Amino acid sequence: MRGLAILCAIVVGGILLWGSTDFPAWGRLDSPASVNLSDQYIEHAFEETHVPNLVSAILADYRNYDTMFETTVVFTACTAIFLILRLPLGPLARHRNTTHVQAARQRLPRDPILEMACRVLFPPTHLFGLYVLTHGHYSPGGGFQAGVILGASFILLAIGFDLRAILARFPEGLFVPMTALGVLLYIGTGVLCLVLGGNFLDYEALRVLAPGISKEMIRSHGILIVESGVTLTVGSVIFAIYANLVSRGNQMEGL
Amino acid sequence: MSDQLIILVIVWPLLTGVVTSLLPANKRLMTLWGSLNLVALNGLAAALLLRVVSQGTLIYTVSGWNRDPADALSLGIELKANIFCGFLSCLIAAVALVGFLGGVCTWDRQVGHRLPHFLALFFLLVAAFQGLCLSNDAFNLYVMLEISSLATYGLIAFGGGRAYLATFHYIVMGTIGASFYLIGVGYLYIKTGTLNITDLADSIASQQLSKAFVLALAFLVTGLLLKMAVFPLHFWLPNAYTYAPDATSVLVAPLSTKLAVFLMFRILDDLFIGVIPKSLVSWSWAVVFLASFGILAGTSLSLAQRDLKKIFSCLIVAEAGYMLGGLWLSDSRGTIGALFHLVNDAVATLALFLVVIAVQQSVGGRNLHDVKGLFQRSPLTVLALILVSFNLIGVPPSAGFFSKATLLTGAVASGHYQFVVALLLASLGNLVIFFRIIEVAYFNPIVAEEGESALSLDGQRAGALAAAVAASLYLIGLSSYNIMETFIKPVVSL
Amino acid sequence: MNDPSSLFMILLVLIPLAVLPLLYLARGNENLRENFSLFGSFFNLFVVISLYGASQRGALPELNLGYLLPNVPLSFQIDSLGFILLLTAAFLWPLATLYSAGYLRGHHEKNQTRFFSMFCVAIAATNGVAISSNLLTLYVFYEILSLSTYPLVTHHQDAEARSAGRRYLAFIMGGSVGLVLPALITVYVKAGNLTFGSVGLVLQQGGWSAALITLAFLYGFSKAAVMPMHAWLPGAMVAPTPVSSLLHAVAVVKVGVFSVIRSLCDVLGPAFLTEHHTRYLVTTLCTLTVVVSAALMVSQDNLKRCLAFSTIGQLSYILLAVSFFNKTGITGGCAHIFMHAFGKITLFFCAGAIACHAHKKYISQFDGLGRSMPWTFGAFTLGCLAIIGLPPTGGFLSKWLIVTAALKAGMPLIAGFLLVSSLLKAWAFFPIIFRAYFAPTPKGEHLPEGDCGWLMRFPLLLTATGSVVLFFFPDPILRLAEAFAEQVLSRGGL
Amino acid sequence: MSFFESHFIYGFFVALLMIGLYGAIAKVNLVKKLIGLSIFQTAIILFYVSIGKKDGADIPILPYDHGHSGHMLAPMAEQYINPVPHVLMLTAIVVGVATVGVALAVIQRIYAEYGTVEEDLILEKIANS
Repeated sequence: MRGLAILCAIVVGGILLWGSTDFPAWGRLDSPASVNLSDQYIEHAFEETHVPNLVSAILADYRNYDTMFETTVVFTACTAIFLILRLPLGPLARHRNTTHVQAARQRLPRDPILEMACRVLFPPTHLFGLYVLTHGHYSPGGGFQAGVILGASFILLAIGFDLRAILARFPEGLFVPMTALGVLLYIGTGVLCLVLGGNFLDYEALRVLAPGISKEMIRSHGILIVESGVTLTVGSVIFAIYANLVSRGNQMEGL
Repeated sequence: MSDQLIILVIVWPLLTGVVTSLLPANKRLMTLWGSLNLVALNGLAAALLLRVVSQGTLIYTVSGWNRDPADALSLGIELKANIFCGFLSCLIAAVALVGFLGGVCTWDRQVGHRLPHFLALFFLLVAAFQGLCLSNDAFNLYVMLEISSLATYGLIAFGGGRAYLATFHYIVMGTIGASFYLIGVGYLYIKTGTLNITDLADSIASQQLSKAFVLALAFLVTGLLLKMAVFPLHFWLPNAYTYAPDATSVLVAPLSTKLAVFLMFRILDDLFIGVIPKSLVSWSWAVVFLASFGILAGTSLSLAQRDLKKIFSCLIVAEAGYMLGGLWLSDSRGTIGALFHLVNDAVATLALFLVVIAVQQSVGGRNLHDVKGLFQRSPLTVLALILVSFNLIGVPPSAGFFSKATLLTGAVASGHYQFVVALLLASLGNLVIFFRIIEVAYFNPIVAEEGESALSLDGQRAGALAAAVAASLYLIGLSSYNIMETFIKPVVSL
Repeated sequence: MNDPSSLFMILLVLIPLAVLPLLYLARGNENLRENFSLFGSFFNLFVVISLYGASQRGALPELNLGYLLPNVPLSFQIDSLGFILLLTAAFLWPLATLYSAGYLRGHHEKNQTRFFSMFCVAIAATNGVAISSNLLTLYVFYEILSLSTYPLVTHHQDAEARSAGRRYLAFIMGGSVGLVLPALITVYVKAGNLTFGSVGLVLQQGGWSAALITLAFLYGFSKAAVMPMHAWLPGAMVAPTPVSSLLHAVAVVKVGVFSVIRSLCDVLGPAFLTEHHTRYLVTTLCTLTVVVSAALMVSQDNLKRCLAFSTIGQLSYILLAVSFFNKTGITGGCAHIFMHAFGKITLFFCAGAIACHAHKKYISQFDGLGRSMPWTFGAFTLGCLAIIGLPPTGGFLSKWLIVTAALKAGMPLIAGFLLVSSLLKAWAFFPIIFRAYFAPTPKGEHLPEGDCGWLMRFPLLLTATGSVVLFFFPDPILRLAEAFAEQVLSRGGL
Repeated sequence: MSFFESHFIYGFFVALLMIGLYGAIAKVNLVKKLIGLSIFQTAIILFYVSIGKKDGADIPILPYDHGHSGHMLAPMAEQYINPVPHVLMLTAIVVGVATVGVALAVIQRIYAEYGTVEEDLILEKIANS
């Protein structure tokens, strides 16, 4: 197996290197990738969408169809993990796990300093997440990044306290629907555009609802709407994956 | 409005999948909900096909970004439905509906409380298949490939037991395959600066076929070979499909590898249009050789199995070889044959896995010796098995005969005699494989045991469904000429 | 569009199939079921005869039911050779039905409905083969025939039937898929169509490939049982005797010979076979089969096996005669299809009657049996004369033509071999007759009282009479055979 | 600029890719396999991002002055690097994360099933059972 692996790696690597000699020089301004489409994006994206962060503009407008499926990928992974790991909760299991957690508590005493630190960090993290989302138009950021930060804030709490404590406040019945709702928000926006007479995810069609807004600005707002959907999904999915992985699917005991 | 059909075909199952995950795990509700949505999807796909037939190829720009006026490159992501895409889309919808209905009877046994998540993934998978079929963007195809893979991982793994390890192997191979595809796209992008398949094809045609393009082709093809499970890269497939829950395999097995074949067709015929036959003849020999070898290997693997589901899974490996070989024969008849075989094989595999469900439901096992006496217990199931086996052996007038005949015609015309030999040997191998099963079912009447419970209604229903699907193979076979002339020939540009 | 009168032809396939649901509905009532069968067979006879009348007034139009492959439609037309096969099947089907009813009831066989249904399918396929107007259509029906006779061969569903069934499938399907299909595809690719009489296959380099194609047809249609593809035939003797009569007289072997004649005369054509000298290959192999099978016959003790070897020889007579490609030869060969059918079915009916009534399968047990079953053995004697080729039976005429043709073709050696084989046959048959009539009944042996039941006696007497009648009134058949000979030879080449 | 200077950057991605591929195939520990797979995917991301590079160009975020009218000069293509690969790689990263997540869940189940994550031991157990 090892020999085969080395052979594979060398063959693939060798072929790739051989092919890369055909590439344009690194960083050349006139390489095909830099002139063909990207200049159009760079020069016109802002005037067409009013979003200075070109990555956001392309991600959530020009190639928003990809991004919709990207969100779906996250959702799919979450559903797959649920399907694989999540165990049914009978009343008996609940009881047994409660006692188990109590036993674990006795062994591992709570740490007030750690808990307080997490408690204090939690709101600013949230705030930062929201900032990254809303400011994604102007600076590095956007829905995915914001979602990851939000999800991380919950994971922080789950680590500082334990999984049960956080699940008591942020129960499964809340964050699992949220994973779907985020995707629904995204797809719903697309379908709304469709219903209003445009193509799928063509934000310009939304102007029917808000006639006062220029067609560039409505694209900018559309991007914000779908990015919020992304945030919702990614944030809750990150936490859902964490909660299932650390508890082997029973969502009882944490790490 | 009819222009929007193409996106609806993708978004409808997507939306259904997302909403399904929120619904309660009520079997009756889910059956109703799922079948209604799939019927709607079938309607949409049929409407799309009609639209494409009447008005020609449909190009759709998502988010309304039309082509850039300056250099006429596509700014946004395009969807494209030519006549074969429309046909394939209908096929996907139909297979999904039948597979769904066939799988319902296994829910109590294998799905249980996980029903909403299972169905959510089921629909997401259907959406991803539709997306794969209709997208005209090289990178978007990667995303679709990955969604379909991820959904498949989940759907297979929850079978439990040995399914976990099989899934892990699938994940490793699937990810490497998709990554190879991604490398290929990257190599194309660095040389052309665009991702739209039409633009890429123009750009490739206008440039010299340099090393990077050849490599891009090589990596795209290798990636898809992994996804198609062609012989030396096949080992993840039989276990994964065998240990998957029945309700999963009935959707995944018919379509998954076939869509990889379709992608390969698009790469050869849309992307590198006209380039392959001229410059890569020596390659095509190598690939056809690989395919021939794969056919024989798949068939002999299948011969060595005793578990019905595994026998059929190994056959998928062999069938992948048929289509791969057909695509690379550098003869238009080979390509037409491969695409027709794709249709035929999807239906045949669906029937085979429905038979597995029927067998499992009516005798409670799926080993070769469990089939004993099936002829008396569930004649419809055996009828389905017989009909499908004729198809796979290539007995006229089944669809399998005509796809094989067309493939053979292409192979003889282009002088790939090793492919001819492999095809014929595989047909004979299929004869042995299937008559071994049928013999057991036919020659070993069960001794009427005391207290033998009545036949399960579920098994009978699945058997009837399988027989209906198998019978449709003969309809396809009899109209094969029309299907090839109307739906396949116009899109093959070789 | 098709001529409406040509739609009449399709009745030949539809009538036997239309009987199927009736049989199923009447499965509880034996008499009603057999009446349906009989009714179907008489209707079929009526249609064949009326078509024959129509053809005497002018050639029948072609019926085209849509394309199977480019340039290859599913099409039907009856020529004189087709009529010979059609008449054979149409005359013998009612008799075989009557006889089967008697035999199956006498033996208390199970699954009689399945038996009669499959019999109908086999007849439908035989008619289909007879009226096909291109090789692919013929192949379609040929395969249907192969598969529909499998349940007949394995009717007893025991271990012996199982191994016989395996062998049957291996040879028949192996030949058709492994040899005929590639040959068919090769001809199709090289010549562009498969219509009988207009193929015009031209090979650039002859020699080996011409020989391979000829052999592929000769051996691929393995129902013609040219050695060494004959091995399925003696094995298939485990089937009930009516099946053996179907296999050896009416349908299966005749279809095999018919298909070989079609492919040699109407697809490859005399010009091709002569130019590449491959017709000598056919002559040689068939002569070998004739002599070897006659020699093997002598040593058999099981009557049905003995008859099986005789069939193998007779089939090769037909092919041998055709391979001379002179008018006498083709006429004799084609007429022999009909003549032999009557003789051989008589012998099988007798063998079945003996087995059913006296429970004796081995020749060595026949001592004195002729005295207690005079009718049966009278018919048996006539059948033997027909098979050996002695007057006053139809077999004499066709064999006379064949020997004459050998002399005309300048192959006296072959004529000598033919006479030797006839002597060997006489050596095999006459002792049976002598033993039955003149040998003293062994002590303690209980011979049955009286002859077999009328349901069996009537058909076998009728076929024996038919054999004699053919000696005196062979004209219709000889005319048909002659017409075919002229049609083939007029196509040029010789 | 020599050929080596202008192309050596691609060597990095190839090297990383080879390491990842080797790990994904050769390692028997499933978690290590997964790590190899991740490295493999990361290498591709690196490759894509390197496509976007333009000499002397800035990140593709236009300067935007909130205080004023929001009006600004039309950007020049050579000022900013190609944003497309970045967009693509955002997607690829997410896909990678999702795959790793599912794979970890599967590994966890494998561990629960067989008590080990070493592939050879698992295969042994399967063979014995």
